[in-house]
Amino acid sequence: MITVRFFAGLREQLGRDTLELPATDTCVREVWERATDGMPMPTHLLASVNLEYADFDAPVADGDEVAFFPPVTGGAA
Amino acid sequence: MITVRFFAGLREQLGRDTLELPATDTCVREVWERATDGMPMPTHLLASVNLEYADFDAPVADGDEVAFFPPVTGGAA
Amino acid sequence: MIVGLREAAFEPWPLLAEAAQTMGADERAGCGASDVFVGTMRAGTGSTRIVRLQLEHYPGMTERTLARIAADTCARWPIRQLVLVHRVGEALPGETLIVAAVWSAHRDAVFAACRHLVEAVKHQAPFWKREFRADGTAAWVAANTPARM
Amino acid sequence: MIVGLREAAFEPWPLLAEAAQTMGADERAGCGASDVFVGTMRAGTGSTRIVRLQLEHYPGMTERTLARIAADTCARWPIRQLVLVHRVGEALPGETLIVAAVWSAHRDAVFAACRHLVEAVKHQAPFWKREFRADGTAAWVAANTPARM
Repeated sequence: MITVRFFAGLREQLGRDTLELPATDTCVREVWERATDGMPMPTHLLASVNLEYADFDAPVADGDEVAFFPPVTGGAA
Repeated sequence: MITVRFFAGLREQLGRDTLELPATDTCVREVWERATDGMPMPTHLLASVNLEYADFDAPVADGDEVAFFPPVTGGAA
Repeated sequence: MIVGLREAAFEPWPLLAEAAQTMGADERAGCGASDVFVGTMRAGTGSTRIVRLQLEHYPGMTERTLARIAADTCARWPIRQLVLVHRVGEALPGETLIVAAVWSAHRDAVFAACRHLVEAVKHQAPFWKREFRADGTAAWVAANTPARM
Repeated sequence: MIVGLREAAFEPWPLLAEAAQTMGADERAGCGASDVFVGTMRAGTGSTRIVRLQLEHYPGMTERTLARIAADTCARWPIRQLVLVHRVGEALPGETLIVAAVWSAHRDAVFAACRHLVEAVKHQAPFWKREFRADGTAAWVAANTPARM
């Protein structure tokens, strides 16, 4: 299985924070397409694989956790 | 009277921290010459008149306090 | 080194005192300088005054990112002590959101390293702020700077 | 605003907590950022290890210079609270020599203003350091940077 997570505004927009996909050797972009039924990627979308930032071409395999989220806004004013 | 003060290494070198000179309209450079019996000015010597940094050409009058000191070394590493 | 998250309101100054004390006398005597940044929640004014902030994060990735930022900073400057603590959860105006602090021999290093900590957290760590305003509306804060550096 | 001299050893963190608290809730809620610099006495190592520091100053001119540096900083950046405290007299390794801190709305202002405070004190305020070393010798610290900016 591949675990997919969404955060912040994207989580709200999609109405879900996590889902599981059947495992296939794939890439981050394909995970997005399968997890969102082909929704266009938002501008400035960020992604991670196993808690590290990843490009959309990065490989994804069985057991991986892929997350999608908007630009981060922590820290100070 | 004009009050003359010396600080830090300069105070130690001259063996005195303060002296009084008879009042005349003069300038910082002349105060140095009179207060030190014509000793050459050290490189990087600084001066103040009435607690404000002053050039050596700055005027000095009766009642003024003139100070001479080496470069300052406060603050942090 | 004090690196991590706080789920409740906290005061920065006792934390910094603790970091300074736990260094030990020899380490402290080698430090001529420390620089500390404290970021707090601003309320703003008028109808868009912010009454509450929600700080969402990605558990696991957040801690890993903070630890890596701390390690990178110690690799780049000769740091003797470091604090990097970020608030998560619900925060109120005036409360501390981030404390970033470093101790080193000289002032150039601490100013540069502390600034680096603050910028790296802002651009790399997976936190998202949602503002709840006095007029009842709420909005996710938009990033005004590139999301990666 | 807390600006002045300290003739005995002091801890920076309670002083900073006091400065933050005396701002009042409204002022605090307008501040998103503070930057704090703490300079401490370094001991060095070996036979030139420094066991004691004498901090001479020019009473009257020192206070006036610190007050002007603080006022200049508040005129140049939108500062809501400021601390500028310098030690005088005999100091031991690890003791605090200077605390410079500012509170403002944004991080750029506090980093720039705090750095300005530290550099201005170092180059303008009439303090002189004399180091007493482990080998029994003593020397006035030489300025390694221009004495006026």
